[in-house]
Amino acid sequence: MSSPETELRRLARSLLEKKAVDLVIGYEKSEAGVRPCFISEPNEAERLVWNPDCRLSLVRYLRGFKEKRVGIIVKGCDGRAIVELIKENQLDRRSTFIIAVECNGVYKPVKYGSSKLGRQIAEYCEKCEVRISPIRDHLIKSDVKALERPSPKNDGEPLDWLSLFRKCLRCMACVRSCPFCYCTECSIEGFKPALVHKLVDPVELFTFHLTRALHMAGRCVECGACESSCPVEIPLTRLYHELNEWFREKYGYVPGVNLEQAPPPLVFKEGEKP
Amino acid sequence: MKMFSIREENLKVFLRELSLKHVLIAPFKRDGYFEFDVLRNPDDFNVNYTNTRLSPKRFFMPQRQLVFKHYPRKGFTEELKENSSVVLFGIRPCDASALSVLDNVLLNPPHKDALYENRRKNAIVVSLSCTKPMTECFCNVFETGPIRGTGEDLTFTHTSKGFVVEARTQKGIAVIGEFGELFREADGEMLNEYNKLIREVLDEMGSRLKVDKTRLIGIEKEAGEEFFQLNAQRCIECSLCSFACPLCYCFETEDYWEKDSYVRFRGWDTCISPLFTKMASGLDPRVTKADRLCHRFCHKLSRIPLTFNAYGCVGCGRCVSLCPAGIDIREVLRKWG
Amino acid sequence: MRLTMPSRNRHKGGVEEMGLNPYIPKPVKIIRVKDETPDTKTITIGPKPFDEFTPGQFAMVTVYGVGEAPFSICSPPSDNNLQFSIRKMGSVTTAIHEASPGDEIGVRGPYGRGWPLGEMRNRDILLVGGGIGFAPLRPLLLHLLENRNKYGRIAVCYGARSPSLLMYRDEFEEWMKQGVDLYLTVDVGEGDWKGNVGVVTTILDKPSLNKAETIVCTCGPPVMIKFVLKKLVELEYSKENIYASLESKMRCGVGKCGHCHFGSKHVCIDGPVFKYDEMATLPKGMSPF
Amino acid sequence: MVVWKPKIIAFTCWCSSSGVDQAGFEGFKYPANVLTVRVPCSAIVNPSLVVKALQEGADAVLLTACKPVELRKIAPSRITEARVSLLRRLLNTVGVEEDRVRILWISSNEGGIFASEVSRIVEEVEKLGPLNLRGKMIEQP
Repeated sequence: MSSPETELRRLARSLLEKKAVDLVIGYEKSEAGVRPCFISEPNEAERLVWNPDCRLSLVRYLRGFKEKRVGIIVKGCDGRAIVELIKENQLDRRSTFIIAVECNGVYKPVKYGSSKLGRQIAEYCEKCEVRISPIRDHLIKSDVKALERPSPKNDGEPLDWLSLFRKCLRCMACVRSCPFCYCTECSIEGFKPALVHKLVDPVELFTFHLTRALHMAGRCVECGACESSCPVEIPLTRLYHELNEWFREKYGYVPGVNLEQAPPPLVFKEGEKP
Repeated sequence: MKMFSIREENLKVFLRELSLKHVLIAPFKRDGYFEFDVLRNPDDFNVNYTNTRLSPKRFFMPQRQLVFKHYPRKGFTEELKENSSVVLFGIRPCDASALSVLDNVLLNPPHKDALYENRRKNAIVVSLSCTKPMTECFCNVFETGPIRGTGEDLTFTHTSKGFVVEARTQKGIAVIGEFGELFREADGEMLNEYNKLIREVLDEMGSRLKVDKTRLIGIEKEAGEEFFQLNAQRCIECSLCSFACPLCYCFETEDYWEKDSYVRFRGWDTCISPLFTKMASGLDPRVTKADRLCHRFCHKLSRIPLTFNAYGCVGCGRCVSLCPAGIDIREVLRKWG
Repeated sequence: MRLTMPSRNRHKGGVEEMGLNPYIPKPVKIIRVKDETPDTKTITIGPKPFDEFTPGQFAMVTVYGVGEAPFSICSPPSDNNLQFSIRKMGSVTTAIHEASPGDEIGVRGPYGRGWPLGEMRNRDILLVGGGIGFAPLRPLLLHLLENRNKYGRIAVCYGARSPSLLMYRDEFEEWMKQGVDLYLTVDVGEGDWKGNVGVVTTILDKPSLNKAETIVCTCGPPVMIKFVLKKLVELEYSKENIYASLESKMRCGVGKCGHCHFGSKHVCIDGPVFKYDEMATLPKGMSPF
Repeated sequence: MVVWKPKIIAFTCWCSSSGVDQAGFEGFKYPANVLTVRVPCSAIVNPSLVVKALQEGADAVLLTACKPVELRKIAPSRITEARVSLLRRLLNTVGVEEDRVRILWISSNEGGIFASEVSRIVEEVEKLGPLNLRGKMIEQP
């Protein structure tokens, strides 16, 4: 059995050679680690890599290639995001070739100036139960044994969210990296008068994060794109997880697991008990 | 300039004395990474840090800053405050050099940026040399480190026998004079170690990336579009690179009515944003993401040098490490440097 | 974090008085508002917040609480008041359009490099304008007419999309009386328009000037400037004598904010008037070529 | 000494706002620190606006809506109820007391109920104390 990486390259090459897709979105090696790459030539398929550093969800790039047939490499959470996007009519299933790779968790990024304490599995991966994309055209099994997951941490210890929000720069990396933030104009900026000012007033960070959380509720697939791109390491996934829990308790809805199950806010029926 | 030395155990004493006379700002660890803040207890200071996650630019150009207030029928008030003297201790040479570049840009006559100058003139910048540069760093390219930068008043370098202190400006000499009993003239042995250290660290960094910075000028002509288009596909258009950069100085202004007066604020802006050059008429000289990315790199490496006679990058490596999409300015350097 | 002790300096504003903060505008009153075209108004403000300026320079106009934007000064330096022709476009211009005489606005300036008056001595001068782009040319034209004997022949080629969008229509006769060769054109004729129909490049060959020695000043939408420059070179005007006024988003006007930094040039310091060869060095998008 | 009084914003839908008016006509006494904002329907209130109200200095936000059973279509009130429930969960998570956002079922003739409920809520919010988000979000020296 070949390694997932070779299988991935072979698959991407054959897809491109057969012209089944115009483009494969995957990960390539970069100096600082791993970064997204866009492969349109069969020869370039050798650049593709697969390792636990492939953390940024590639799904957000799909909206840039709406007219093209795209092959995309997805982890379990990314696949859930695709499911959810299809439900929201943001994605054409037929023009997307989903290469699902079994994911055993990704590493937390080692960012500038952090003390290097060895690689740690990301917090959101500890809780993850969907390791293979629920929607796929091809499955690549992983031979790597699952990354060591410390026993899922007790969520009981509450975070001081207000002081975490205070660190925020509102650089919008969380918004821009999110698979679900596909609005051409973010509602944070789009209101007239705007919900928050153009320049960052610290007190408005509360509104910003709460509004974003409300927009993510019941949609967030906890892929951790926001959290891993955040320069000040706000554990946003934990916040959105809390709201997803609400949806699960009230409606039994888990985003991105079942293509048939419509999101509860879209099918709110008369007389239904909230 | 003159070389002094201070014993390791005296550093804490020095910091304590400094914090009595000035507002002392130094990096210390919070939530897993280092950040500059007011150091109340000098014991919190630890020499063993690489660099702060975010740049110290915010002490001179805050993310949001009041430009003026205008009271109807009364006129303007402006909050040009009499700043108390601030000491920025433990800033890395690259970030200190960034301040000297900001000086070049913002204090360029005839119109000096008073808001910046007001904060800058009351600040004493004390840098601490990098003896173990990070893998992302490339300050050797722009000669802004790792041991000596260009914008600091005092340079501290950690050697085995204490700190070698170089006074770089009159301000720095004044500080040494103020705490004269703590400092001695550096002896020959120490200076030897210091010089050796400079060579070693530079060699190590040079082995990673060696670029002739003068060749970067005018890169936009040869750079072509392919490279930037490739990276533009990747770019997610957040403003992280500009916000984290120690010398991205572009600012945006915003006017509104607040309580009893019209106010104007100014704050960080980013050239990656599609709105950066878009005019009200809808005309935009930089329409595509590739254009904007090209501008970001060319502005730093070629356009600022041509206009202000200093490079717009100091090689701190923040944008390299923090970019979620892995866009790397070092590629530009390798390719055309 | 509070590092500072507030001490308020109250002052009337304006760069000279303040001597410090270049971002504080000087309050002035709107004296007159005149409808120029359906979407353009010319506001007259006074007293003049600064004494001297070169035609072609711009000033930053603040509407309190709304914002600030750069506008070309369109009255001659000899005038005691200051005029701006402003087209309704964004929030600031809309607020100015809604203003009425007596309202207070803020002005700071003059900024930038104006038209090269020194070069123009005793030479023929051709002004090429398009639509609202005639605003920076008007102070030049009026200045030239005031000092008529110092300059050679003056020709003006002015085009707009339709006759109603031609600005300063009531002044045309006065200009012609003072010896300006005025050529007008519109893209689409309407009403009783009897003049030329076509883009401005179609009338560029009409003025009879000493082409090698003529200074050409042009301003208009970027695409117009592009074709005008092309045509001028075709008509054998000397490249060295061609100038154009460009526009850009600006926040400070003094070369700090970075919004108008194109190539190695700041539009606010090195422009808005650029020479032909300087424009060639500007990056794609900003350069009219 | 300045006595702190809670500031409460009430978004009242058209039906319940006539209930609020009725409380005024009929002389029911209720605390004056409730500012009402009349909206066409409670379901039109974007939860972001509730958050924004808290950010701008409100100590509590009240939504008054028609009783679901009294409506010809009951969905709108249910939607509001669901939203408020979600928002309360969110506030609870980030460490703001969830009781600062409430929903009240007020019909157009229930001025008395409105007055008594509001008095009760004001008392409860007084017990919670000021929210002071600005103070919490801006770093203390």
